[in-house]
Amino acid sequence: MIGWFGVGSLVFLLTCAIIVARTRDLLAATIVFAAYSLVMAMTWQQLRAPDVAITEAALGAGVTTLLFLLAIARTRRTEDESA
Amino acid sequence: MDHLAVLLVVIPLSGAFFVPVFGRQGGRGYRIALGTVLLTTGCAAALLIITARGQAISYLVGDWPPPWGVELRVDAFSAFLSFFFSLIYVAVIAFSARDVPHDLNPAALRWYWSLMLLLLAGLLGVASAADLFNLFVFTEIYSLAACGIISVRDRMDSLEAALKYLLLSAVAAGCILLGISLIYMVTGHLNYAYLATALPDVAAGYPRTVLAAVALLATGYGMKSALFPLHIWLPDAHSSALSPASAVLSGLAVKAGIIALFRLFASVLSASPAVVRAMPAFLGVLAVGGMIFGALFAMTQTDLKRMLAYSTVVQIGYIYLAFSVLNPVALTGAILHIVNHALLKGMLFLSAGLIIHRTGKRRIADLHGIARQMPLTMIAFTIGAMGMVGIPLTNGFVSKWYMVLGTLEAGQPLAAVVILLSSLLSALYYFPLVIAGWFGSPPAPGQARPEGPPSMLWPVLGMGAACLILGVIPGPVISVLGEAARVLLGR
Amino acid sequence: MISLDLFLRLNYLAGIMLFLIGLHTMLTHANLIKKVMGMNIMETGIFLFMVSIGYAHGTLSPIMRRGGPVQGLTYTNPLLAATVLTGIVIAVSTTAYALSLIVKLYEQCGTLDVDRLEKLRS
Amino acid sequence: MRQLPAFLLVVAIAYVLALALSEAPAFGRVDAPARNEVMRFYLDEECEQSGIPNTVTAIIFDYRGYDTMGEATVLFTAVGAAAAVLAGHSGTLVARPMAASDDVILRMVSRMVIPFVQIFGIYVIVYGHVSPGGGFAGGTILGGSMALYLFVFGPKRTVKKLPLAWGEIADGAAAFWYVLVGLGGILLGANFLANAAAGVPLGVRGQLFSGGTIWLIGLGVGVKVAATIINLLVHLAGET
Repeated sequence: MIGWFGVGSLVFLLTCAIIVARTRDLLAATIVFAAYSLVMAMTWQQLRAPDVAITEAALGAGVTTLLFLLAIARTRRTEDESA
Repeated sequence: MDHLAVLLVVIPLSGAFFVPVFGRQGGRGYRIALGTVLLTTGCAAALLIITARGQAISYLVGDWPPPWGVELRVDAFSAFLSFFFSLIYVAVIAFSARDVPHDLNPAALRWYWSLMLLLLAGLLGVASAADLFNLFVFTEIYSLAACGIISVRDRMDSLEAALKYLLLSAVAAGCILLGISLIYMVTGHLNYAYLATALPDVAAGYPRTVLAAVALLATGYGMKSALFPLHIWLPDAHSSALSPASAVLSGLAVKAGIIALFRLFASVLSASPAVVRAMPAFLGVLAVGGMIFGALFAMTQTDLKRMLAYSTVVQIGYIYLAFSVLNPVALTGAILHIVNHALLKGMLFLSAGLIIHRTGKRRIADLHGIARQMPLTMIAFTIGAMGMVGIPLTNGFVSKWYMVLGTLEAGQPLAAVVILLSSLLSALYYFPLVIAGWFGSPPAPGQARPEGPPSMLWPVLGMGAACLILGVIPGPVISVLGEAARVLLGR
Repeated sequence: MISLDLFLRLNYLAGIMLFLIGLHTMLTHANLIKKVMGMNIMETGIFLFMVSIGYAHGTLSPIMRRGGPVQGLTYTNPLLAATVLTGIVIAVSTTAYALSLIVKLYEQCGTLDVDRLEKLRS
Repeated sequence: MRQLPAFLLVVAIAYVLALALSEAPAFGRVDAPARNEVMRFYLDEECEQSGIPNTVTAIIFDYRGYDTMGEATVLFTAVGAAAAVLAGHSGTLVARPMAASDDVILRMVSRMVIPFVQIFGIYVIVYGHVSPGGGFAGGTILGGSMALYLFVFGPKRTVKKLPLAWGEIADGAAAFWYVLVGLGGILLGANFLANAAAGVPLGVRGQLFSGGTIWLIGLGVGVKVAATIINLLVHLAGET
């Protein structure tokens, strides 16, 4: 079995995904997405795929977050465009 | 000689890598691109000569035999398509030399050459793939490059179209990857030949998983090739790109999804009877939708390039419909139509590009009497329109003839009727344009403009000549293709 | 029909659900950056699914110790790890390109909303 | 407007996938169909013959090296397309390049940290065939160190230290390096990207210089990924 840790991280992943989909603040969504990617990397480590985990930690959690941060810095932070 | 199979992909890739390193000055990027494309064409021609007699090259990259390594497979089908694709590329690259530079800044121009070559490499890679994951990787190369050559043109509508295309093709890529992983999950293979042997047993044990995987693959590649309800990205993308880019996208890039599905179906999925029953029928119904609705949308367009883009949706429908009856004659017509449509649509977009380049007009209503200013361009456009409708002596007639014959032979007269009906509809939106162009009165008769420069005219006229040659003497091509179709259907 | 067996495949289920959440975000949200986030969730969902296919209970990661494999132990499927690695790189490339398109679009139109872009164009 | 068709599509895909999964092999079975002779060959072959302890790296850079070449090309394509988009200044709104940070602590700490991160990145690249990691992860770490520099000292100084043209040249050259290694296989009388089959010495298992072309390719990929990442970030930061 994958154990309680595994089940817990799956639940965490799903929660994070829903939060990313729901929150209107793009910066907050980016940070939650970074946490999501890190937990995803841990899950893959638990599933005995260390190469994938290290790459996800570097690319998914690192570079993707940086890209989102830069894009938000150059555009706008919130989804609402009432202005 | 077998190394040609991998060089076919590696040459355009190397050219693309060279451009940012060596092509940083002025016209160098163009020269690198043209040289690369000519080399690729030579390579493809040699492969076509080798494989034309029905013998296929199986190349083991890294000397690892399948199922462990990646196998490339070049048979008459892929060699034929590769040859014509690179030939069309020569014309488009030559056309770009004068058309593109004044629309782009130097950095974007450099990447334009590079992305064009990457697109070609991706297409040729898809045509020669014999491994599911390798197919996926090359699909991504060509999709990203296709978005890239739309967005090099720094206008709002191009950027938006490129983004829409990119996001939808990411959805398609997700479906494809999920389909591949489902297939791998139950078979443990990625190589086509091994999948084909493993699939009959697996399909008995896991019928729903196999069907779901096939549905996902068909959705993904259907989206990439603009099959009817999934075509929503195409009109924006193809009408807002630079004209040579539109020619390549509409003529070649949408065909990659079809090629991938043909190959997959022929070499893998036909091993499972349930799939053979379900998938072609499904594709055929969608194809009919595309042929009817695409034509109706094309009729209502006011923009020349947008109309040509909707016409592509219709022609994709023909190819899928002819494929769906699973008859060698119809399949011969379908493969020939891939090439014919590439030539015709490429030529139409390039001549539209010439008209836009010289006059700046792109509304259909503004094109009255354009033939008095640019008769040679208009001759090319007329050949293209006639080919699209399927008038005899053009190549479009030959492929439609074979498609109709094949559908009748397969006992599906309804499909034949749809093909004829859609041709009639094509006539309704192409001919008014041609008639107005030749016989309409120009709005301002005083300002006569000369034809475009020869370096832009000869590629267009060359493609027109190729269309006529293929239309008048189709014999040699048909004999090669008949072989290819029989190999594809395994008969 | 769909049976309760689904719950014995919790990892697969999670991967598929992430795929669907991402897909839904991508298709329904009007904000472009949010769409790209949805794309990333969708892709990581697929990767989770693929890594889970490669896993088997009681196996080791496919890195041999010095002196070769330990007798009697098995390893997870290295082929899926390799394909997922490729997939991750492709996903990041797509994200980077999509975000640069979005930044450029924002510079030209001042909005991230697809509906507003649609209005601006027509 | 957009909601209903999207929802229907998602439900349809969910139904298809649920049907597929309800009969698919259960999770974590040691005798799952995918665990066949193909997988076993990779593992057995690794321990018998080739000198690469990390099987995943061996698959990426050797058995399926052609796919990885395609993957490097996808990265190259993305950078090219992004660079082409962001190269011109045609926007009506004023581009807002990222500002540098003036925090002293941040500057000092990153000055100290960056060399170590770079050394770690190089370590992950060159030891990719022995331990987890490899060209992609290591290149990302290497690129990440430069990204830290970019974020702290701003794009202007970054471009002064590492001109964009260099990044582009490194990108193209490293991608071509992959092709060159592949062509080396043909020159040695074997097929494209051949490693042991072309007679490349594999070296002693588990040591730094082992695994034949895997080491060479990994190095190229590391440089390529690092160049790609810094190019992308600089372009996106708005200093072009």
